[in-house]
Amino acid sequence: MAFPSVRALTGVSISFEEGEVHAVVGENGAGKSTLMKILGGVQKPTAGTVLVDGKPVALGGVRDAQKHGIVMIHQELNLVDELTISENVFLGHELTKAGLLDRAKMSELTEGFLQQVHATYSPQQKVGELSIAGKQLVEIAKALALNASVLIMDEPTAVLSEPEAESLFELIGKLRAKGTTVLYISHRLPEVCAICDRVTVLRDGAFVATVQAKAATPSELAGLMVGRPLSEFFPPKSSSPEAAPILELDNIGGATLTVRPGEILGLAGLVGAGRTELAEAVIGIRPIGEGSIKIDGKPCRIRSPKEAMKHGIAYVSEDRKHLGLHLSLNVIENVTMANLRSYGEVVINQKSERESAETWKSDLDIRAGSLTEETVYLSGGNQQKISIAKWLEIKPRIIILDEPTRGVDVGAKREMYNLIQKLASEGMACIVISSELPEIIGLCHRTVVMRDGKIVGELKGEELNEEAVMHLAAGVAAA
Amino acid sequence: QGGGGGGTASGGGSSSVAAGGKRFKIGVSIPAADHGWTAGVKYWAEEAKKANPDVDWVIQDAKEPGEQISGLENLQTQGVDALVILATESAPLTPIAEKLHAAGILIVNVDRGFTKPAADVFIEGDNKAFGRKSAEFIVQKLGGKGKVAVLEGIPCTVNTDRVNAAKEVFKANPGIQIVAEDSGMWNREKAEKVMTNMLVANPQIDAVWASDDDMALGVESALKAAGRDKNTWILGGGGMKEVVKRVMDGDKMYPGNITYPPSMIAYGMQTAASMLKVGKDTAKKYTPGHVMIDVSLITPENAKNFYFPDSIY
Amino acid sequence: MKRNNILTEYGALLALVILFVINVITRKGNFLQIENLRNLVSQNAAVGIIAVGMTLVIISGGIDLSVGSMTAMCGAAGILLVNKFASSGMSPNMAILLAVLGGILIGAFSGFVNGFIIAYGRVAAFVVTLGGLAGFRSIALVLGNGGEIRSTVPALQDFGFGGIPIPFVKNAGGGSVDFYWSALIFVLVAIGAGFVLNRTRFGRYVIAVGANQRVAEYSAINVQTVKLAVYTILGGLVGLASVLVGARMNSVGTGSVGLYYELDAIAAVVIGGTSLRGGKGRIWGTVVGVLLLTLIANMLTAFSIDTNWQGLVRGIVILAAVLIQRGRKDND
Amino acid sequence: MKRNNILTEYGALLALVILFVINVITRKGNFLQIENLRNLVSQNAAVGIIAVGMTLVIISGGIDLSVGSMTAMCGAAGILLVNKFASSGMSPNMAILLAVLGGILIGAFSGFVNGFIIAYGRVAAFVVTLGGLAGFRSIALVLGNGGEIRSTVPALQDFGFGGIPIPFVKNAGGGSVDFYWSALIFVLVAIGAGFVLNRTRFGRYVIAVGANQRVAEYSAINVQTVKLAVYTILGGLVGLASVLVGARMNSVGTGSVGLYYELDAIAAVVIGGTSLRGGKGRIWGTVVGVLLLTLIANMLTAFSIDTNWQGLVRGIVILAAVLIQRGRKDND
Ligand SMILES: Nc1ncnc2c1ncn2[C@@H]1O[C@H](COP(=O)(O)OP(=O)(O)OP(=O)(O)O)[C@@H](O)[C@H]1O
Ligand SMILES: Nc1ncnc2c1ncn2[C@@H]1O[C@H](COP(=O)(O)OP(=O)(O)OP(=O)(O)O)[C@@H](O)[C@H]1O
Ligand SMILES: [Mg+2]
Ligand SMILES: [Mg+2]
Repeated sequence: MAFPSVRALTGVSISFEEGEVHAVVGENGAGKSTLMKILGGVQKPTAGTVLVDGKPVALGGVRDAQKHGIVMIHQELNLVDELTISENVFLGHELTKAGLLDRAKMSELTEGFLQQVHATYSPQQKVGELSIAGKQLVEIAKALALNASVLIMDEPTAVLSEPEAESLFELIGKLRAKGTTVLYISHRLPEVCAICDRVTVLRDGAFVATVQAKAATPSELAGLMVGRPLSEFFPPKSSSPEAAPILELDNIGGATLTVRPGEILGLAGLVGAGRTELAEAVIGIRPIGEGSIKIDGKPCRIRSPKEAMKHGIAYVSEDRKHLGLHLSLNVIENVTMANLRSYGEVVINQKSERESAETWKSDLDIRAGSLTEETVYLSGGNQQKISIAKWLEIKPRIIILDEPTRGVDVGAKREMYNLIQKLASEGMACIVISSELPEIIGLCHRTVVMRDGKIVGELKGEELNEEAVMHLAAGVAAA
Repeated sequence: QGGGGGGTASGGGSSSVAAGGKRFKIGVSIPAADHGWTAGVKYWAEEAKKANPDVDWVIQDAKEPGEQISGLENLQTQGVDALVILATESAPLTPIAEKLHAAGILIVNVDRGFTKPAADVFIEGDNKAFGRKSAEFIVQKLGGKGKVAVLEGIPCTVNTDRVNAAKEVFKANPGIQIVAEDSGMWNREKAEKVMTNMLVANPQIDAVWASDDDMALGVESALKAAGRDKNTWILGGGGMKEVVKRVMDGDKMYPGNITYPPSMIAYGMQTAASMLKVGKDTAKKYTPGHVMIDVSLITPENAKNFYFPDSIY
Repeated sequence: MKRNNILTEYGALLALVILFVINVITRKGNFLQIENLRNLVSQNAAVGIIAVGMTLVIISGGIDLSVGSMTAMCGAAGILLVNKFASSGMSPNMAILLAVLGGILIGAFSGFVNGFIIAYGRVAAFVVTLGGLAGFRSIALVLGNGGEIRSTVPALQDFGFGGIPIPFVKNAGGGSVDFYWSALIFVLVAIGAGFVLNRTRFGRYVIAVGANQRVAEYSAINVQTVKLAVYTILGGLVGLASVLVGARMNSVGTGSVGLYYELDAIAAVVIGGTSLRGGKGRIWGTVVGVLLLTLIANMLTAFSIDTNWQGLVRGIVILAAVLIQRGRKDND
Repeated sequence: MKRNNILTEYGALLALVILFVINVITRKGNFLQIENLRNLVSQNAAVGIIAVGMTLVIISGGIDLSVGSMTAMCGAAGILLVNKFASSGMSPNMAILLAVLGGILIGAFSGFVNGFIIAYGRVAAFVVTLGGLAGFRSIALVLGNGGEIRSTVPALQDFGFGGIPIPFVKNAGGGSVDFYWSALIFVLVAIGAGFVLNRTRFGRYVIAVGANQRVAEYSAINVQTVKLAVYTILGGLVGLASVLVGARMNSVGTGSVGLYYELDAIAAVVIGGTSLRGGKGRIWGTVVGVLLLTLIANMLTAFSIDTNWQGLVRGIVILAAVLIQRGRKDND
């Protein structure tokens, strides 16, 4: 499989057995999605064949793949915001009665699929109104409706928080019992080891190994992925800084918190807890309502990202494809987008622009064919690095990282953690919004937990453990 | 195809004599056919072309003045000996005409006159007379008293000339009341809609002054549809064959019409061709510089003189 | 926000109602005449039929600038067909029926060509149909030698001005008032299209393709076919409309018929609340948009607004109608 | 794949070169005349200047259908200004200069109004400028009372047909051949816009807003200001172009000048390879597009193509130019 500038896959041969849960792992850009897209009929291989039940099949399109029972849940969401959940679930295979859409029947069935994924939405709700996680659940419901014999899930848990992920695993278990083959892609190696039967590792588009999941440990898999052993995952925490708070939020939609220079503050919570909304209020994209914001102890008004930037606040969005990056622009243009003024008030100094991009490329180990490549062609992890570079460019004093490691491979994750540590040690205040508890625990000095837009608790030091966070987030009395 | 010969012997291009075998090239520039009358112009231009196969004709049209100017420039670089121009608008085409005239090209201006003497021959249709005569006819037919609806055309000089002249006449007759006025864009469909709305708003309309026969036919449709074709009559203009036929047949709805023959373009082309053939300078000695084509009132009595069943218009 | 939502949803309707009431109040004498109301529905029936098809195209994420020229072309062909059939000894009604079908077929084929280049040639709809705007007009001019093509079948015009009598209503002269065929067809087309859009699988696909083409592809929807279909349907409706126009005029001026229909139709669609970005829209809104435009023209004549000023009034009304119903986050 | 990329990138240029060569070969006698070549650049200078501004608007994700009407309005105002200034005893050149500035200001203000409603009123550009198409024409007609507005300053016309002599070149009569001011201004405007688009911060923002408005917002770019700016710039360029048109005609026909400029300008932009979806585009492509359209018109005259057929030829050429340069994944 080749794209204009890269060879995405070379000579990969894997076989999947009936009723197994088979994980495919690898670094960002290893070619996992590309391989799966070939199976899903979305991309055509330049060479090679796909065999189903031992017979070669031509997968010319999604419809062909579905004919052979192959259904794919894509890495990026594929739903029509304007349509309702039920309409999305049955998109492309609507039920009809006398040539007309049988809405009642589809609604009823949708209700059932939603229950299977433990979602409580009404089938009549517009998908556009759901959070990313909610959409992901709808995606899974949509795949269930197709009654697949081979179900491909490309990073389904990337946008789910723990409880939802758990219910997904339960569902996968049920599917396996029914004889469905599940191909599972994830960067969360512990869950891969826990729920899968076998694991195939890809590196640079080539096959590395297939191992029994139960016999492997996450760090072994990580080693196979990057081609060398990986040391300790989280860098050691520095001691909590004592400096005066740099940012104080008072009653922003019910949330009150402070963060100090050099501090890494975790913002935990279940999906839809309102963390993103809070962050967007801080940078002036949403109204802050009654509340107030103080910086360096002085009250200030922030009504736009521009004003936020003036106060040294940067926000790296969780939704890098739609809010983080200009996918049709190249690496350089994206990296300097927020900080363009410092490359020239009127005329841009393209040379120094390129030099900065070079620096970020090597500092963050961004893997791109060239700096003038459109970012749409980069893998998710590399896109994430670019959107972080874009905000580090403005040399912020406070950076809010919303799900910074979503869809990012282990190697890059480690680099990301190191980076955040380094930024903090240089005196930057870092707010890390994350749904991955290990990350919150391993990285943050202090963590506040949100539920329904409000801060429901604060944990630090010894009291900061997964159980405590979960209890607060889910609203069950703390142990 | 030009025969062999000539070559170096004949002098500069523009003052050429009808030397043996020299074919003249004449450009014809007209407005795009966006209503019946302009389509008639195109038709008559083609007729004149057919009638003069010994000349290389290049006929081009334009939707707006800028395009027409460009077209004229292109004709110049192709080395035309003469240009017959029916301007989309008078004043905007004047500068380029002056320039081409200065470059030695014979210019025949048809219908819409340049604002400066840039043409060798100007063949004019008298739009003010069109407006005046048609309005006078209405006044006279109504006995100086009645309700009139006015349908204007596409906003441009021609329209303004006609409408203003007509309104002056109406104004001079206090018994005449203009009860409705709107533009039918010299378009049958648009005129039908506008008239339909006028009829609803005005329970009594005695006569409709429509500045073009396309619109007259649209008005008729509207009258018929509203069942008001008995009490209202129409005066269109342009001498479209259908309408002339109706006048000829004594149709009550069309008591008269005003000529404004699109064939004037053919006359202009003929003039240009024959002037080149005898030699421009010679011909200019006896060709009138200004020809006014009579705008005549068509009545049932004289209608057969204006009826050309084979014409497209 | 509640208020905002109602305006977003029903802004155009509200604008129509307000203008209507203004007319009722200020034009006591003549506005509420049954003929006038009938005219409001019928005068733009042709543009309305086209606008309904345009709504589908726009919802699918496309646009068609060629409909005006296509109207002239199909209308010209339609009249030529009527003449031909009638002169071959067919009954006038039969000839008209066949010409209507012929017009629809020619239109559908033209739309198919547009759609084919857009869907399979992967060229922006705007450009393809800009080419069509020039091309179809040119074909019409060639057919009519630049002039008018006239029907030789008087029954055609009777059809154009015929209709079904509106019950219990008499006009000033005591005769019955007909609800024109064209208006009736417009209403039926709108109902049919609304039905297709909201109740059928195809309608759902049109929305999906317009909302997000990749999602549609990944959902095993044949995006190309859907696109091809909407342009073909629009073409067919243009063909239908063109024959209705030809019937009413008993002729087709090949240089003049259909001028600016594309802008009128698109304006009606947009006024009706369908977003030019595709992915959502409503047929009833388009109908409201058409009625609004017709009502404005009706008023301009009734109040004898100077022709020079009319464009300004029209522009402002279009803008106002869209402004009141814009969503808070809406933008192109 | 390589081949495809070259066509995508340089398809329009290739089309231009091919047509050029065809002309050179078949029209030995007159095509390569210096006047003819000069005309190719100058004839659509006004549309070209507008198309350059339109390129920025389209890259920013917008569109402007009002430019034709705006040309008439600004042109009318410009002529009125020249007359006024000259009659107040100012030197003709000064009067012209001030009128040019006045035209630009009026245009910029009109563009500002468009942009303001689009950016802050959050209404689709297509609709706003559709309103402008009707509205500005109407204002022009009111200014000119439906007819022409004539300049009383002969120097205006001299300016319209004046220019700088092309060095070393003599025409048939031995005189110098002028490279018209309008053409020169077109070239300068294109170079300037190319510089702004590719080298300046503002240009980058225009691209960013067109590529993804929300990402631009999150990147602390003032999206509204950028939109406002591109429409204002386009308006100013329309004003400039309108005075050049008026100078060449020494008058402005308020009902006819500028008709279809919007379609010509948009066609040029699209032929030049700028996508109507926004987010990317190129000024040089637009210049090529304008030259291509001019060359086609030039050829249609030269080969004496029947006027009825010309639209078809034009439509096909537009389509072909776009077809050869479409990307593999490109679609509207
Ligand atoms: N449409 C495309 N055009 C060009 N290159 C592409 C395209 N899609 C993917 N690639 C490249 O192919 C390679 C494999 O990409 P792929 O999306 O399969 O990676 P992945 O393993 O799924 O990574 P991630 O974990 O980040 O999702 C990458 O180098 C990527 O940049
Ligand atoms: N565009 C939207 N329209 C309506 N509701 C929304 C929208 N975006 C978010 N919400 C709702 O607002 C609430 C808070 O969402 P937010 O995205 O801030 O949560 P979060 O804690 O960041 O969770 P996530 O992990 O999903 O990002 C949720 O109930 C969500 O469903
Ligand atoms: Mg992937
Ligand atoms: Mg979030």
